[in-house]
Amino acid sequence: VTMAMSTSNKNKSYWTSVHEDIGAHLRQAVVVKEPVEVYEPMRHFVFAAPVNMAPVLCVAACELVGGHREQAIVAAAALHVMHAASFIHENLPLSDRTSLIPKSKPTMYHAFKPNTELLVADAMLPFGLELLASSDNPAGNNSGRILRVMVEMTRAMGSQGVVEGQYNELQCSQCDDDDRKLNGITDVEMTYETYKKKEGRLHACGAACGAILGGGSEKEIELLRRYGFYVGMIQGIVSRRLGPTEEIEELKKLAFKLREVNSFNDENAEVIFSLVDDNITHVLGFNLG
Amino acid sequence: VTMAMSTSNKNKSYWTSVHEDIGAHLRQAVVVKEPVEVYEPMRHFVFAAPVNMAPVLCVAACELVGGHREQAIVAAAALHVMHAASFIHENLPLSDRTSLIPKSKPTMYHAFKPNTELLVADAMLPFGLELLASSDNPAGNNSGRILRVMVEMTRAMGSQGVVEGQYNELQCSQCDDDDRKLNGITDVEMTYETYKKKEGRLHACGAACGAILGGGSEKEIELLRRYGFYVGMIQGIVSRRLGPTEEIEELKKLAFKLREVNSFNDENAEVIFSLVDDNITHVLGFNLG
Amino acid sequence: NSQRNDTLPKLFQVDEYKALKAKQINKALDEAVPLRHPAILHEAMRYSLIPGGKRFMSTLCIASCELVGGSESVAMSLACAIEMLSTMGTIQDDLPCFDNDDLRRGKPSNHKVFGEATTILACQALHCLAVEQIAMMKTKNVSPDRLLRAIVEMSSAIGSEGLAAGQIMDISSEGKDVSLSELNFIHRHKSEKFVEASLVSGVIIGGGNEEEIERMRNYGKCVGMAYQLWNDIVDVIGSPETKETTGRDMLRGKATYPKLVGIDESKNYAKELLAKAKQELAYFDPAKAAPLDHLVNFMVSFDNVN
Amino acid sequence: NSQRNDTLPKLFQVDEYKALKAKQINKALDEAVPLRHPAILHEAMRYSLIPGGKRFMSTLCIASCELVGGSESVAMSLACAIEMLSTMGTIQDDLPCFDNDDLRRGKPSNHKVFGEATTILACQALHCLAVEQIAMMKTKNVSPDRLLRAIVEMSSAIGSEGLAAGQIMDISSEGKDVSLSELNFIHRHKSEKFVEASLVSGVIIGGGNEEEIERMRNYGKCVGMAYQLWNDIVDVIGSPETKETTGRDMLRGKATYPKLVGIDESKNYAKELLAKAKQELAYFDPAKAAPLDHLVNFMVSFDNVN
Ligand SMILES: [Mg+2]
Ligand SMILES: [Mg+2]
Ligand SMILES: [Mg+2]
Repeated sequence: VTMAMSTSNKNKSYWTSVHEDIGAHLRQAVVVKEPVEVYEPMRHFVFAAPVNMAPVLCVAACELVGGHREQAIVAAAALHVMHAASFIHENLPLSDRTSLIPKSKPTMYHAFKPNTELLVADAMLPFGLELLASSDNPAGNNSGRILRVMVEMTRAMGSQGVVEGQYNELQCSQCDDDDRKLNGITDVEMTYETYKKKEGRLHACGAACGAILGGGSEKEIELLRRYGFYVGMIQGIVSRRLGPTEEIEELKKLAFKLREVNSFNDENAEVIFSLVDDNITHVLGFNLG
Repeated sequence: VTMAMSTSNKNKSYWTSVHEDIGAHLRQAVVVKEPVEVYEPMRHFVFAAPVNMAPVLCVAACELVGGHREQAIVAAAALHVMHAASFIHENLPLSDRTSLIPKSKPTMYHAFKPNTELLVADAMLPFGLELLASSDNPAGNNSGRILRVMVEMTRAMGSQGVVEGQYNELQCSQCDDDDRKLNGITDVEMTYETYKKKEGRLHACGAACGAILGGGSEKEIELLRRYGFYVGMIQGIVSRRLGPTEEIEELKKLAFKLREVNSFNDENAEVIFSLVDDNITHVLGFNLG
Repeated sequence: NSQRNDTLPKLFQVDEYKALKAKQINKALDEAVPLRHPAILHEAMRYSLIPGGKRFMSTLCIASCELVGGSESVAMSLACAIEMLSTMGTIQDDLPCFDNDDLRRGKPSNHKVFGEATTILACQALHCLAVEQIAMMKTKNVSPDRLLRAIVEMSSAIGSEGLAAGQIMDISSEGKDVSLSELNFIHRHKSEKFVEASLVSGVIIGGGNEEEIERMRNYGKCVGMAYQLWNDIVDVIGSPETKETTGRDMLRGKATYPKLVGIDESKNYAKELLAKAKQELAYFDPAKAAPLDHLVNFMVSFDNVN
Repeated sequence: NSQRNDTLPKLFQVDEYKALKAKQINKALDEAVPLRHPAILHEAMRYSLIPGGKRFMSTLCIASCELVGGSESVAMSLACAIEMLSTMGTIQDDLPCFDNDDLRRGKPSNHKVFGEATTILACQALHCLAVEQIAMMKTKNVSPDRLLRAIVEMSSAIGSEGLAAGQIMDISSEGKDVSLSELNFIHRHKSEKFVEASLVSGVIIGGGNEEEIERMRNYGKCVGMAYQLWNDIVDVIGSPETKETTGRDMLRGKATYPKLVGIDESKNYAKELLAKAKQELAYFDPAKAAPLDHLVNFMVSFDNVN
């Protein structure tokens, strides 16, 4: 039975098309050239790193504030590349412990020795920044926005963002229950702090960067940053299978509340807020279901 | 505080060492040679495919029945390579639908176009078989066992195993609730059949192959096959976040029961049965937690 | 060696031989892929396999097995495996991400009937079944190490050292100028290796010794490459029977031998290869070699073409 | 050009200049990395950064910025970024998966104090902070596109077109015979590019025009490669001050210029590079170029070495 395309299907195909456009950009931006020893590992990890929603949020936020997709697609690709560096770090087998964050999953076999993998991670952040800078137009009159996005990204990835989250996670995994009691901190509290800093900061950054590049107002940028933060928090909870379901529902309510206070075009807003709708994310598989 | 290594830590480091030995074998067996166009995508997917427990089960089963690790490590690597083919298939963007199994997660960006990815998958099964055959000793007097393992693997991957599971999953995702009611089949039943065929068959195969290669008796082979089946079933349920927790507990009980009826050396048995112990799998991250 | 043709039994009826073998192979395939559960998946497997093409590769395999004294029953499982593998290739070739053909041999292509996802699963299932066919051969006359060797031979021909490698190179050279050495790589991997492996694995399970295996490998290399050249040439000047050029390769802008070195040069190279093939075959008993010799004979006289 | 040295103000006190700049850089770094929460992570960042090495690269950067009329305050953020990036490199170099050094400058290496995981996180944090330093420069005199260009310059020098690429090649050539062209690749990427980028980015944010940027790039290429040769040579024959050979490279079986072409040839190549560097520098006002000229002067007379 052929049916008219439902809203839900329209939203699905929107997110799918954004995801695919970012993938296509990565495919042409990250190529294996000579010397193969350098560029093959790099390409491997860019495409082996699991996806998160920060890049698609970046594109959607850009389009929501009236920007064009091509204004945000490179930034989205850069976000993924930088995230790939964290992915390598988290799975690195270290000599004084099995992996950076022992409780994370050894999801893959290691394609290279630890020294190569660490160097590839080192190359990712500068590569992401170079990629981002390459989206500046020849006249250079977009430099201000791109520079602002660079600050957003390096802050999100740094010691007050993802790195802090990873550091928390590390502490969490190292101290035993007695230590926690001693410090009066619970496992859940510790974890909450972790995904606030890690997934929360990263997704907030993604949405904010998109809004900046699309030419959004400061109010729009901050509203979308907050929305991205909630999306990231939900992803953090769901991907760890920790934290009560009520918390997820609470975050979804907060996210939807943002829609009510916003001044966006209604149809476009419908699309971006569908990311916290179960039916969409289940199909997209972004682990928000 | 330095403490004597607990049993739990001993088990952890056993599984970690098996995992790392398989990875090391894959690293030297799957290399990027000329033409790079062919071997780079292949290496990418071997190492981008998520791990499952069938390969480590293969090695552990071999050692449990008195075999040496090197007798099973190549078969374990081959199992991972073949599983990588299924991974590619499941994530292939098809023109008449977004991915082979729409409900699966678009976990990564596509590194290549669909035609290349499909061809890489095509190359994986023969490559796994060639790898496996290469473990035959020069005298060729192990050919019988290797041939038997090949039959085990191709059956597990074929139309009565993983492919059937994937086909079920596909049907599951395509029919709506009305169809299900019409056929009198519930979503849970359908899913149960799926992971029985997919994860169940694959892990059963892994354990059985290890036992065969290690020179286990027919009784040992069948017992370990059953154990692998339970492990795979648990992984199937957990990874889909479907099915009630009681079912997992039931499967764990069944798995532990096998330990009681077996005639293995107790210390070695302790190790392999630790795979259904929460503490171990949580740390190993094999999603059985 | 040019006299060798005359020493062959003139009375060998190649058309009858081909028809007989094809019939037997079809029967064996029908039994090899029963309509198990899930039925639609197995229907998808059978749909393109039975009835399939001319069974050329599998007939070559039976002929090479019998050449060294192996029985047809021994060769039949292997022949079925070869048909499964080659069917798998044609099914995939029709997919939208490849040639996007809606029809194959006049009927809707596999994915048009079953959908792409099921088609791809059916291909993997055929692939697995093919290997199982060889490994589970119901005979006590073939040792496990020979079965293993035959599996490796076929695996190598279709995998990362064979068909798949050739196709990936083919794809990645699309829209580029292909050099002769690149075309050789593609032809060798996409076409020659499968012919070679079909012939060699026949000799392996037929009980051939190392020298026989080596001779058959050389023979296979020549015949395999000549077969691809024949197809390249026919694409331009038409087949002897239909006299119609297909021109498919040209339409798709594919690199072919005639395109790179011209028709005459291509014909000469093919003739050279077939002459060399005859030399290798001369090592075997002429009476037993007759089927093989006749089977590839259609390629001999390129001048008859058009 | 050999006379050029004489036209330089003789009275320039290079040691005082270096000491002064180092002091200012240290002060700026102390402010740039406050002990924020989480404290141990920030301690790990500060531990190797303050006090660090001789601040050679960052002093070069300030000198090149001032050369084209930029102020020291403009250059200071960039200088801090350069120190963060170069510290990050030395921290990682001590890790067990690289040189496995327990000590650096007489004190326990970073991972010995904080553990490998925290060390690696501290490196990423330094990396991010370095970029933020440049982008957030507290000055209205530098346009966003110049800041962006400086970031790209430094990123290229440490990433897949620079340091990281050189190190990966270095690792993958371990235990192999390294050709001169491979060694050139490694030296150029591991050492030369960072010197070049430090100098060029200084000119960029100092407001230099395209010609000045290009001259400084050529100058940087020569000085950078000469600096690596100097280190290679000192490893064999000892430094002028200590007269002690370190021999670390030899011990580790590393490919070096002296190993591949001999000491004399290495010295000659270095001299050639430094002569070429002087030519490029001659384009600028001699008085303003004095600091740079004196800063690299320690390498000029290789004959003083031992
Ligand atoms: Mg076709
Ligand atoms: Mg070093
Ligand atoms: Mg060192």
